[in-house]
Amino acid sequence: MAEPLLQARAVTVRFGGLTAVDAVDAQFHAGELVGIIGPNGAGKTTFFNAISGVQPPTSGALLLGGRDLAGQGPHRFAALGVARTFQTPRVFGGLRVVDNVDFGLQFAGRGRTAVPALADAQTILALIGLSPQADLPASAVTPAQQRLLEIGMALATRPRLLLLDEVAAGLTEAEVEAMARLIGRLRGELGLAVVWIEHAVTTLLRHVERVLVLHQGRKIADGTPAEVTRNAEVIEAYLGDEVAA
Amino acid sequence: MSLTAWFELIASGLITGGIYALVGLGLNLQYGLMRILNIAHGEFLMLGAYATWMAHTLLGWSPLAVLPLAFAGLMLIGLAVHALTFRKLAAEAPNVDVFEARGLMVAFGLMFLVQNFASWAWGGDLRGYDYLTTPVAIGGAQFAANKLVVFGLALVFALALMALLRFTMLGKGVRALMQSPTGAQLVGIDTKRLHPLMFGVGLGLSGVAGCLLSMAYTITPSMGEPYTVTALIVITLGGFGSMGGALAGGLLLGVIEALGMHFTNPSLKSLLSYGVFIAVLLWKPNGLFAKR
Amino acid sequence: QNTPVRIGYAMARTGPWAPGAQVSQEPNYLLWAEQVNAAGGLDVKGTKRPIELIGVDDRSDIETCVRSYQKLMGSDKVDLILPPWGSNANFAIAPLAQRFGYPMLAPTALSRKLIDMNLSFFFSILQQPDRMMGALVDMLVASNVKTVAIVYMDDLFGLENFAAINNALKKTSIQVVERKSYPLGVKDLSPVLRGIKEQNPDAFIGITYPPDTILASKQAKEVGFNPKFFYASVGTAFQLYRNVITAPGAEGVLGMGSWNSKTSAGAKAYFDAHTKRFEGKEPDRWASGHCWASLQILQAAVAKAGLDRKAIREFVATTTHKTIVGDIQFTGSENTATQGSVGQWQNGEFEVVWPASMATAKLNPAKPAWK
Amino acid sequence: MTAHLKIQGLGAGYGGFNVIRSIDLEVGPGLTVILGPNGAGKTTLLKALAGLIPRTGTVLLDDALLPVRQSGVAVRRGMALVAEGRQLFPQMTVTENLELGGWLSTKAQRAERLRRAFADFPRLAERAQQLAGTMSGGEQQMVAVARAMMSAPRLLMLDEPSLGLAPRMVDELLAIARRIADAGTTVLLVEQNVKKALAVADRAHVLERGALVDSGPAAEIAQSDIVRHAYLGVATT
Amino acid sequence: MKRDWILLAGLTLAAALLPGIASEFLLSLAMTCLMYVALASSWSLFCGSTRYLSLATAAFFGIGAYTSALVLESLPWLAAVGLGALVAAAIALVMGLAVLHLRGTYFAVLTFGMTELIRHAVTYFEKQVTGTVGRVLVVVPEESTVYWTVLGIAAIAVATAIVVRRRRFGLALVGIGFDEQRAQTLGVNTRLVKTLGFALTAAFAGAVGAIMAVRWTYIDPVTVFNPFIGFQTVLIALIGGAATLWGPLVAAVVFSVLAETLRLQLPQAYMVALGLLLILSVMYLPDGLGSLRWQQVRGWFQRERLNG
Ligand SMILES: Nc1ncnc2c1ncn2[C@@H]1O[C@H](COP(=O)(O)OP(=O)(O)OP(=O)(O)O)[C@@H](O)[C@H]1O
Ligand SMILES: Nc1ncnc2c1ncn2[C@@H]1O[C@H](COP(=O)(O)OP(=O)(O)OP(=O)(O)O)[C@@H](O)[C@H]1O
Ligand SMILES: CC(C)C[C@H](N)C(=O)O
Ligand SMILES: [Mg+2]
Ligand SMILES: [Mg+2]
Repeated sequence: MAEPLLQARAVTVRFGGLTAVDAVDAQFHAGELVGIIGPNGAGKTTFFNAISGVQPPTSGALLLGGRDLAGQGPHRFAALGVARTFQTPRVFGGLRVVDNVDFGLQFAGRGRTAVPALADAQTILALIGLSPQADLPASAVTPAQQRLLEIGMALATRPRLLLLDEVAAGLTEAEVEAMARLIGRLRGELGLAVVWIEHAVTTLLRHVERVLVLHQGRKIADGTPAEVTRNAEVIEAYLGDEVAA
Repeated sequence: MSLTAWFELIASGLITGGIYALVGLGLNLQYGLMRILNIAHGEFLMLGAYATWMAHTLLGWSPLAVLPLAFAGLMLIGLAVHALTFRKLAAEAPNVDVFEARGLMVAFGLMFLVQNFASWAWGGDLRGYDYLTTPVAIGGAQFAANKLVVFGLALVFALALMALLRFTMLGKGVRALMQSPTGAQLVGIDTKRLHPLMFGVGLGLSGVAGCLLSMAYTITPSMGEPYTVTALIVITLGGFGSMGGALAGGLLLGVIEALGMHFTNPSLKSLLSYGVFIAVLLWKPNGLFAKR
Repeated sequence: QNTPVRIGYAMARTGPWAPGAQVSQEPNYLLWAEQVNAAGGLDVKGTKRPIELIGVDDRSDIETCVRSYQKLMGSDKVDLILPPWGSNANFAIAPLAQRFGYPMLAPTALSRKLIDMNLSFFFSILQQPDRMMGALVDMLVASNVKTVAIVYMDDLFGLENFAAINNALKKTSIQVVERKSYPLGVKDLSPVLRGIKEQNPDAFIGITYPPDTILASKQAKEVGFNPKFFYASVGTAFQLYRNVITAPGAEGVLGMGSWNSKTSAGAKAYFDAHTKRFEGKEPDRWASGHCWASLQILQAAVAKAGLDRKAIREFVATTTHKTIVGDIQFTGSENTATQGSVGQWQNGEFEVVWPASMATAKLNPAKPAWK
Repeated sequence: MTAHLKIQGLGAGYGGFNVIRSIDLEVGPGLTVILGPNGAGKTTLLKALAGLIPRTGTVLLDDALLPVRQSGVAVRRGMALVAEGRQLFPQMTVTENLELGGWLSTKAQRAERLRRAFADFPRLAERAQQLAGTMSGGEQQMVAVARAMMSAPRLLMLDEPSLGLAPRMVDELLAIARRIADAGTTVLLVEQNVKKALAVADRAHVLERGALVDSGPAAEIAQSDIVRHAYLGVATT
Repeated sequence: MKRDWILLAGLTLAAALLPGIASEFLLSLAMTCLMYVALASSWSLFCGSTRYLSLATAAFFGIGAYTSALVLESLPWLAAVGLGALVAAAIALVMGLAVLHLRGTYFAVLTFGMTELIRHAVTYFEKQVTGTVGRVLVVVPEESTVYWTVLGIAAIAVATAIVVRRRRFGLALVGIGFDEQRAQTLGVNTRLVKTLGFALTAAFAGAVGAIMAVRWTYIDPVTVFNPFIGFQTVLIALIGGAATLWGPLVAAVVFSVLAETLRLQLPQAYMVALGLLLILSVMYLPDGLGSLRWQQVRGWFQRERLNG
């Protein structure tokens, strides 16, 4: 198997006495679409924070292109092709939607050759379907649209690994489905590796090739959706009767 | 050094520290809780001081009798100032940072206003009076009676304020209001009353501080700035919005300064206090006594 | 004939310099102009012309002060200027006045460095540190003082006086038991005073400004420190001192002072006029008198030389002036005629007690306990 | 205890532009759910009712008029809203957030309800002293819901309370909402989790482009064409 | 962009013509304006976009002043000014590394504290080592030289602001102001950008301090580290609109001229007037003079016409 894009080794994040991420090992390969699920407070977001440099891990290693980046700032991760969205949108409210996307292009995105689909801010907005809102201030669009914009900003850094944190929250089931298709396209057309956290399990499991399940900070499963849905511990901790059907 | 000397030194540090804490009380409400960086804090304190000086020298009143009047008077001024300025700012600022910046400008304006008023009303001269300066002996050491009174009342006010904030929801309400105005509305906080009230009490407390300080120090229209700075240092040391912290921070600063002045050189005093201040901010930005 | 003589100045009416400026300086300017005008105007080489004072607030800010004088001398082209308050401002204005050729008789600038700049249009009326400290040391020696403790503040005034007193003490057998400096704006001197009290010196010498003079006095009382000689430099000569410390409390306290209403008939007239004009506000017993003297000198100069500023300068520089504080004569920029002196509170009046030639009362060589 | 809400000709929006227009709606005891696509105006409706934004038309709570833009009055009259975006106090602890939810209540009531909230959401009890802003997304949602319940409202409005909650938590939350409704509080729920919401609701309304397009008992609406196609969409196939 | 350059060139030219026609006093007033143009524009350049409220301007000003006082006798004028800028920037670099991780309130208070610390440290050092606190500046350049230099620095400050705004550097500063961590995740090395920005601001304050010191003949820590220099800079920048390019410049001129006019015309009440104007401007022009648009002015005007 080829060298993974990013490899997390025994990544641990502690807040005082609380271990939010507990010795998690994971690797993500180019072109993969991986889902992460787990109960509230399982450590999913914190794990994203760790592997994007936002929250330096208490211990463990983060190998990116052969180097251990643990403890380095987010801009280093961005420079090396890791892009992310935030669960609670953190767009630049005072800038126009299009300028938000442009921001990413100007920094991490600048150093990398552009695939045509990520050529400029307008193209990216077209890709995520926000062109009509391009000139509005980002604070004036709905939360759902801000989540889309988060994706646009992440794409603007022209990443190799895209981390999506509950981008489909608050969407109707039909809309979640559309989002899943968009994500599929990003992966397919742009060749990105995508890691996707979402509580809409039914849809998620239908689209990803592999799922990690976190529970109380630990990784309790890592496998194909079929494997995971049969895993008793996962059913017990998270799924309940959700995908029994 | 003898035991008495130690006692004397520490006690005098505590007394000065108590005064520092007293100076910080009002600003702690305004800035610590409400993010109004009232750079005119010292100026309002000066108003309290002048009021007391006038009442004492012209009418012969005891400064202690002026105390409640200083509080009430300044509080009324505070309510009026709030109604005229901060109410509009609070309603229109898109976020707290912007509110803070605009509030700072208004406070600058107030500073100009009050200073000018004072020099117009009382002239630029230094003023002062003699009240309760007789030394009182405690455990072999001597302290001026007025300083002890100031110290005692500083403790009383700090503790009363602590109790008020701890046993009522007022303090939490104001903090909540600053962190999320919408959230505050949602839980039914009467934002239109709580905000001015707290600001008014803050000014009232500067009036109290001014009243008490006029017993121990000379006053002029330009006396305000150093007190504003002291207040800022004290509340930062203790943690913004924490009354107990400010009290402890003030006392600590007083003692450090007293010891520092005794054992090194008084010239190093400012270097020392700013050094401590900066070290604390860098090491524990939430204040020395923050739980988190 | 009747065109007014325009005299401009900038003065601290607001800010930290105001307390000094509004006691020692600006009231005198106002009083003087009023008196002269009431007497028919300023005698300009025989013709009487009214004085028009153009005074602005310098906000205790040097840049504003500089700008104000540039306006007065450069744009408004006033006939004469009066100096601003304090050494710092005079440092900035003196070279400017030199360039524009305006004589400047500064009553509240006190620095050897300023004298050493050798500006021919600049005259400093107050006694310089070496004289004031020399007089103090002479007095201490004469009173058989063996030990002193010195406290001084960290600014030019403090350092120059500190240097001067050390110089003067070197020639004596007096022992210095403590030398401590403190920063401006201090709010607590009790740790220092307690330390000094332990050493029990015969004399305490504070090179202090008014707020600290009062602070040191109050705190000396507080800690029970009552040396035979308690000297605090600036502010002791103010009426304020008596108001705050009370007359019995002030008894015996020493400070910088060089005149009072007993000094001369002129001094008495001035004192009374001032007190009357400002509703009970007395001039201070040091710089105020010198300020008035500077105005007397200016007045005499204009009477003699008219508004020719070069001629005024010549007159000021070369004449021995009779003033309410005695004769004044300049060597370069320095007033070398007025001796250094020491004042002391006695029965509610700040008396000159040293040197004998200037004394208005006898020195009380043992300060009574604080009251 | 139960509240009755009567809305007539309600309009509301932002900056002069009306997002919702002349809505007539009655919300009675029990659990009522409002469905609708993104941007339909559901949030706008709830904000207007809670007095957070200006509105036109009349709103009667138990036959008494609710004033415009006076959220304080609404809360005092027994209304509580779990708002979009949660509106927590991020720098305050979970406990403090909850206590503030009971701003208008007595100390004893607050203590009692705090206990209940901690029982309903054990995770919050575990994290009582954590700053609300550092809680995970789902945990914050729990704080928001629990805070609204601290005022023991007679009318509880929930704007997408299941946002960011794990499936099991969604079930629990809806069960809690059902329980509250059964205990007598009128519950008005906006949900995107259509299937689950309809399963617990008594009545349902569908809001599209600012207007109500369908209303009826939840079970009926669940069978209606609009809902089956537009909201349950692919999921039903 | 082009308009900005033309405007700057025009203004500089106008200011350059002033010495020929203006009186001594006007020139002196112009100098004050230019001093605050430089201080406020450079302050806004960093603090306006990043929303780091720095109160350290007085520190850099003072450092510049002391530097020029120290070297003026041995170095040519411009070199002394440059050195003042350099030393201030160097100190800002160190200071920035220590404090720039703190935001908002803490940063403001901390920079103020550092200013005071530096002031007292300089005082103590001077007293212990050189035995004096103040310094007399004997070798001073011509008044006109001083004017040209402040003008130059002010123009460079505005030019820098124009350039930076158009560059990624400026965008990064803006991003930091909105959400620092978000900007990081989009690839901005915020620590570097902040430190450089802070040092850049400091360099201008240092240069201005170095220039102004010679007007005062005697400098001591109390005067050159006067916190009001910092306060006034912040005030002017905020009045003008710290996020705008021309706001601080306009405010520096308006404020200085207004304050001076009021001081001379209304000696008893100028601070009241100034205070009131300040409060009113915050309340009715909260985003600063720079946010004032022509339409708005026309709007007022038209409304007035309709009424009248
Ligand atoms: N700064 C912090 N301080 C203390 N605890 C924290 C902090 N940040 C996160 N936590 C805790 O760590 C745990 C993991 O949080 P995280 O946000 O990673 O959960 P999550 O899996 O993303 O949950 P959700 O699905 O609700 O978003 C939570 O219990 C949270 O409260
Ligand atoms: N603050 C605002 N300013 C301007 N327009 C707004 C604002 N908030 C919402 N809107 C607009 O109002 C419309 C309705 O928004 P609303 O939030 O009520 O929809 P919703 O039904 O709650 O959608 P969602 O399911 O996404 O939460 C949207 O088109 C939105 O763009
Ligand atoms: C009158 C003096 C005490 C003035 C003082 N020398 C000053 O520097 O400002
Ligand atoms: Mg999460
Ligand atoms: Mg909504």
